[in-house]
Amino acid sequence: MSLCLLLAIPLLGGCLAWPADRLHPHLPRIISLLALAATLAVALPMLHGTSFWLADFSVPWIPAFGMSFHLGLDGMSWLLTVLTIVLGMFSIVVSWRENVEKIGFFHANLMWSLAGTIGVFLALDLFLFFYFWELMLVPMVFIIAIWGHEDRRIAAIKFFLFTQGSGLLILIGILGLAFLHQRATGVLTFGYFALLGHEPGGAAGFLIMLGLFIAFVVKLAAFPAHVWLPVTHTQAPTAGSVILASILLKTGAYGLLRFVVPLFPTASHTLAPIALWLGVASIFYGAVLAYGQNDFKRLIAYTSISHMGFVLIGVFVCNALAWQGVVFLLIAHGVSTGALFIIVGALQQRLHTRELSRMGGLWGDLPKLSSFGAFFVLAAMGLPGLGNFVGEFLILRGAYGAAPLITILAAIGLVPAALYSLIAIQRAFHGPVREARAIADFGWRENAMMLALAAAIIWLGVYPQPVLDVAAPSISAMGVTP
Amino acid sequence: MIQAAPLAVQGIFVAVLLAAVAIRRSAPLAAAVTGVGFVAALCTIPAAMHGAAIAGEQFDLSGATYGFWAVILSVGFLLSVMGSGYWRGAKNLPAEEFFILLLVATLGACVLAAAKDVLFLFLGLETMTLAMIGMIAYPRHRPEAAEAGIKYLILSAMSSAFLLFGFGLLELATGSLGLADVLAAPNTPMAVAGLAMVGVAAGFKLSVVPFHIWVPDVYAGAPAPSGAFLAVVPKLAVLAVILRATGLPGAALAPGALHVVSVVAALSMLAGNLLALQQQNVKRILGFSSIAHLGYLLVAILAAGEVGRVAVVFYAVTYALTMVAAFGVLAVLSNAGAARDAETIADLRGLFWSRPGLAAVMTLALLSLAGMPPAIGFIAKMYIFAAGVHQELWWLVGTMIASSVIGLFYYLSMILAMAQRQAPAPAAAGMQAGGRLVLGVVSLAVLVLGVAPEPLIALVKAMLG
Amino acid sequence: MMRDIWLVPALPLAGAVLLGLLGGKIPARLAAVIGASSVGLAAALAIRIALLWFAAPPPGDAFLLPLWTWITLPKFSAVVGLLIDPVSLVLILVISVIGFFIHLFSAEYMEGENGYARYFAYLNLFVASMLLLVLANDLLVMFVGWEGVGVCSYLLVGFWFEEENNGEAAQKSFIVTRVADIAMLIGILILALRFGTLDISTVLHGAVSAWPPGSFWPAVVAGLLLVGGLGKSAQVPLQTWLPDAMAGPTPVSALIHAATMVTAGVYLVVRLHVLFLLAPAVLHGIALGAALTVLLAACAGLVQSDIKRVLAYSTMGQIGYMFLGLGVGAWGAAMFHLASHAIFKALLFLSSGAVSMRLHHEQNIFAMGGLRTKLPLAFAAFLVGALCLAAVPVVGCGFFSKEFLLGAVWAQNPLLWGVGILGAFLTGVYIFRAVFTVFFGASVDVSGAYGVRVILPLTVLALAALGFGWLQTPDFLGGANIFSNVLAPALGGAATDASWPVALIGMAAPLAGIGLAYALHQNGFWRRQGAASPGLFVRFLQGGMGFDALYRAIFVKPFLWTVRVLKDDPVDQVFQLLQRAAVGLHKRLREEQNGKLRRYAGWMMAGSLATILAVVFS
Amino acid sequence: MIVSWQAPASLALILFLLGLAALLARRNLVFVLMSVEIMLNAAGLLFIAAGMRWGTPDGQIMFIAVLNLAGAELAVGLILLLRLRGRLTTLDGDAAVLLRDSS
Repeated sequence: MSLCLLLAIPLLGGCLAWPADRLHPHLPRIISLLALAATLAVALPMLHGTSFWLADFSVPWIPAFGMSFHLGLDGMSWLLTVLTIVLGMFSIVVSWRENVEKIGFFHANLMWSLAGTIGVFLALDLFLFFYFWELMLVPMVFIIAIWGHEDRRIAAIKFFLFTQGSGLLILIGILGLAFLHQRATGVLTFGYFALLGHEPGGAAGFLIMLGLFIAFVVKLAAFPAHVWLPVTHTQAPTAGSVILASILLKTGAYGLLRFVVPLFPTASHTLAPIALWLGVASIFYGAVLAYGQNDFKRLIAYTSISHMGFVLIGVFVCNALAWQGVVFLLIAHGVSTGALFIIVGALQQRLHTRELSRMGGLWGDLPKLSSFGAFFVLAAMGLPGLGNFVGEFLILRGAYGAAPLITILAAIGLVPAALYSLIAIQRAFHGPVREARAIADFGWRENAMMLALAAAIIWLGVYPQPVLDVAAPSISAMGVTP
Repeated sequence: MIQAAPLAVQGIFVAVLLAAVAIRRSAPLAAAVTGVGFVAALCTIPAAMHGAAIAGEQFDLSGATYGFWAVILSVGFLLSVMGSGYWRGAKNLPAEEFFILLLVATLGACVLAAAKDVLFLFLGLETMTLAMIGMIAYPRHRPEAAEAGIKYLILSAMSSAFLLFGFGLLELATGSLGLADVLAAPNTPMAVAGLAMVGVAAGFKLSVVPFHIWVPDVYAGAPAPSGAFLAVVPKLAVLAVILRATGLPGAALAPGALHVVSVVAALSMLAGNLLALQQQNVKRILGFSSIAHLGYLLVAILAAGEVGRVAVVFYAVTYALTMVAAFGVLAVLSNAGAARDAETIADLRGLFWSRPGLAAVMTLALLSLAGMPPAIGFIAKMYIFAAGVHQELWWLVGTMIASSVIGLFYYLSMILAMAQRQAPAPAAAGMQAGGRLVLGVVSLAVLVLGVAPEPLIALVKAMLG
Repeated sequence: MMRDIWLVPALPLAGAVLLGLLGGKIPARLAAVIGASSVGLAAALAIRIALLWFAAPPPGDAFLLPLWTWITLPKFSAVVGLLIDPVSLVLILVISVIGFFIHLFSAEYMEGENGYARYFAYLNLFVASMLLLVLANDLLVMFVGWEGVGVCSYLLVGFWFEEENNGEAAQKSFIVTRVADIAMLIGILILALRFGTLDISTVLHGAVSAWPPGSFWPAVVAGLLLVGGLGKSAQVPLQTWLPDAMAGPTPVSALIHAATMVTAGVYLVVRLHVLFLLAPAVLHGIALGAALTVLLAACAGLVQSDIKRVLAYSTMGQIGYMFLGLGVGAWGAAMFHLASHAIFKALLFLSSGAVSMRLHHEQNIFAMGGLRTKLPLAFAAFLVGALCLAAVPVVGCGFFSKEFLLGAVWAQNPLLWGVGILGAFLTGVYIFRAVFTVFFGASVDVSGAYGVRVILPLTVLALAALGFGWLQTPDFLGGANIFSNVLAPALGGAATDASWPVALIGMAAPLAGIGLAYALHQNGFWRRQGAASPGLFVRFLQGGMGFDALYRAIFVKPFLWTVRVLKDDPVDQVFQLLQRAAVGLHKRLREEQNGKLRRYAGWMMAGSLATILAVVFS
Repeated sequence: MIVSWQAPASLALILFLLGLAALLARRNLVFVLMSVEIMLNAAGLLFIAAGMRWGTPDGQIMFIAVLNLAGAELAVGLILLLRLRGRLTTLDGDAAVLLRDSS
């Protein structure tokens, strides 16, 4: 039942926040924050379950198709759910001082998008998963389209078209899978467990898997399906960028981990070489393009593409170590990239520009912002001792046995990572002061957020074992070689 | 004859309305009588269904027919309520006759939906069409309405001629005017040509490619409530006939004809969405969108089988609800007395800030048309995909994906236009309680059925028996 | 007491965190106190631990303090732990003690700078990372420290961030070492895959039992790890970053780019010498590369005009000597040279910093002169350092360590020894070129006086430089073996001494060099060299023998070209083509919607006929 | 005189095609209406021919229905034409293009 609460509280919170701005402009924020806090309070204790599935809830939904409203929580989805909730709270706090029009509706969309994302992480019925998958996008489109920056229209449309268009492939895939399963067993069901272990063979199985793969890779924004991401991340308001980069991208990886590989072990094995090379291409392509960007947000967006290349590699080498690394990198990347978007958002709020060519020498004016900025850039670069490194190392370690050449190339990809990281620091925070400005550094609210995120990323870096322990049962259950 | 009571009730109310208008000209009264008529007809449906099944020659009084009647009558009722608000805006335009036409057109549609015989099929069709021409051209101060009326008149007469000629050929080939006999015609060139001509006429009413060319002009010229009727009711009635025809034993189409229908479906999906791509007139967009949606429906029809048939009805209901909602928003925004309706994207601009409720309804409707959750259109589209995948109509499914993606663009463009942050144009119309009521009911249905579609699915299954 | 070893890296780390968090809120003086005292305490603790160690070495001559489990997974685990053995003990002493004096020096040197607290935060963080690097029991933990020192180096080189050049130098230093680190990471990955852990002793035991000497894998792994070491230690061919890194504040150069971080490569090889012994080919490569580095550094050092660049090349060269020792398996000698070099090179940098402090941060030696009398303390300190660097017999620690080292080289490979002697000669020339130019001749004006925070470090380091060498002396000077005895449990016994003629040549070479430098100073050659515009060859030498240009041509330019080509995301363009195609179709189709009834009727008719015909004829 | 059903059927086909051709050829909306009527009547004739062939009254019933429709359609059409002429002062079908997407 508490699984339903995880969905219901943010949904209702959104509904309450919508009209609340008529009473007081801060009320939607407070309501949303409280709702997320309540969700977190529900989520946190759920970890202490006895069985491998921490919680499970199932009622029939559309019996005509054997679809049920089936939610389940295991370690991996618990981690991602908590990440969603926590970063959701950050995304609310980050726009606390901003003058947001229609603030109630803004928060309603934020909450609904989070609810949809949580649904994606919890759904154990394929169609329900797809339902949440589509559902989480709609409010996000609104967030981009209404509260985004100058090119928000294009960004929203691109985001919508790419993710929706690829979403239809998921629909086709799961329908095909269910019907094939029906043909084989006589039972029409979209249940995850029912379909697990019944991989349709031959071309049909491969094509279905390919459809799902494409959709998830689009969401993951790996090369060459990344084109929606830079403009979307750039144009979204800060809160939207945080959710997009830190959480929504993760649903693609989650889909690959939860569905593609376990449901189609043979077909995904066939596809693996291509997927691995796509991963390598992502790493380099993202890194090279990140280096060339002048828009700070766009730069970070491209770094995401680069990092998701590691994720793709990790997923498709199919072993427990790499998968541990993937889950870990998802979390660490969520934290570090979220922090970076918060920082760039704060910069834009202060400088009214995102262009690196108009920054430079900010360290003098904004020492706190700049040091946090440099910290998180280095974290994103994979500095050992910080969270992202653990994820990347485990992926590389896991991948090395299976695909040495890919692994070596991916490791070499860490060099351009250093290039774009340093050029970002150089162009934004270091270098000569190009424009005279009178701007305020981080206040206590922003400092507190940054410290919390920094603490998280350090904790992930030096003591990752608790997170690994939580994810371990899920991963060993997914049928990959240990 | 309780089984045909809904038809009778409608007929009676046409007479009552005529009498009422003759006695006292009052638009609200006419609207009320019309509304009561629809409700009364709807109320007789359960009773009619429980009457003993009769094997009539002229009418097919099966569960499916009652289901379509229920939908058609509900749409008629909603439009009567919406119309009463809409026409209030036109001060010197008497609106009573609109309701008469509405009632007559609905009656015609019901007859058509139930017809099992060429004569009644024809009578129902033409009753509906003629009344509809009146509805299209109703605002006499708008030359566009007259132009739309004349275009529709001539082109639909032409399609009627094809229909009649086709049936003539079929009769010539079979010697019967019963639908079942006609469709089971021997595979002679004459019969096939006749069938094809009937198909052309059906294609015209369904407005699929290549018979779609009239759609945007007529939709744009018609006043919003008429547009809603035009977009929904004839299609429902024709679908009812098609569903019946394809359900008949021995009515399986030849593979060649199936290929033709497949091509028509694919072209409709693509052309409809492509035509709407950069369109600025919302009514035209909805028209183009209806072309594409009928293309999707053809996929379900082609898929046949149980899943396909349920998909057809489910999608049709979804389509009806959604189109009524979309046209309803335009109706509420419009002033019947003005030179034109609020029908361009510019008219929708900033709606989120000026009339958030209306914008929410429109958004929901557009999401539904786009097949997005939480609207019912999501489930409906899933149903069609399910039918297509089940029958492995891969090329059609692929085309559907591609065209859906194109469609997303303009649906979203409209939503984004509504979301634009700029000083909105002052809303033209004042209070339209009727329209709002309709919108409330419809959007609630769109939302609730989108989240929990099972009741509707069960109902449709029961109807199709 | 040994268990308190965790405090040694933790104290500077705490200082860094404290300074980072409080940053601008505390007065500068307090920041300096926090910065210096945290390292000072760590140094005191290190000394205490060392004394205890010498009093009673723990069983096995190693002490492992496991701290916490970092990662435990079915096929891989890593434990964070600190390992004290003679090697790490020597290094933590060097790092913390020299680090402390450099902090002290910095407190005065950096006075009045913006970001004073930030400076100390970085410096503390560096010391903490460096201590972690040498104390790490696990290669992955070592890698944390390894990258940590790299980042601190980056931050400190770019400390004066408003200068574009500093930023570029900082980036260069980081990128070049990063490239090397990736090779090291791949080596680590291979070890992790092979042994399931990166615990150093496990890995080494595993390697010895799994791999026969001279086989393929140890060579690959050792080679890859070596690349990491070469990068950090600025050895050919990854040396290019070090001269540029002199853009940072001088105490930073003293600490990072002379005494500690750049010797990490040496430490790595020493720590893993068991593995390297399995790969004789790699050891040969080390020796060869080291010889090249020695020569290159010496030649480049001859023509530099920036005093810090002179010192940078000398660092490169001295580390080259250490690698030369490593190449011949003289681990102890390399370690001894490492320690002695740390002392005298820190001294040299600090005294050069002390000089430029009084000359408005002037670093060009030709803008100096005659400072012998104006800045006697700096002169004395620099002179001691230079004597050590040149390895003038008996005077300083440099002599003893180089003697020890070259003796070992001679025993293995006289040819390499010859290169070393040549290098020693050139070293004598170029460092005394600097000494004569800066401190002799016509004098320039200076202002101000040194405070105790400058005087004390210079004095202590100078005394240490003079005295340290006596821990390990050649036979003809007493044959003390204190240092090598300390290291013996970890690295095996002391190397044999060279015979006296060899030693004699070794002693004569630097003296000859100094003599040449003096002669050229006397006839004004150096001054003329400084005034004249450099010729092609000199410029070639000044630029580090064209490595920069080469790398720019084969790495930087292609990369930037790729960036430029891809800037607008070609994949995006492809998708935009699709969009354009859709819009084009849309326009074409809407052409037909021209409102004309006849046209519509024609369309309908055409469609009808087509349909009918298609149905009839299919 | 006994006429075979083929003759009226052929006539119907010819009339139908004539109507179609006229529809395409004429711009004046009155003539357009007339050509539609011709097409409808052609269909009616075909029903009669069918009735002839099978000896049933169905065809004639259909014909009456068609006739009714044709009349009704003509009435509505003419009303609309009048209104259109009042507004646009033309009966040219190609000139009544208030509703269109392209020129």
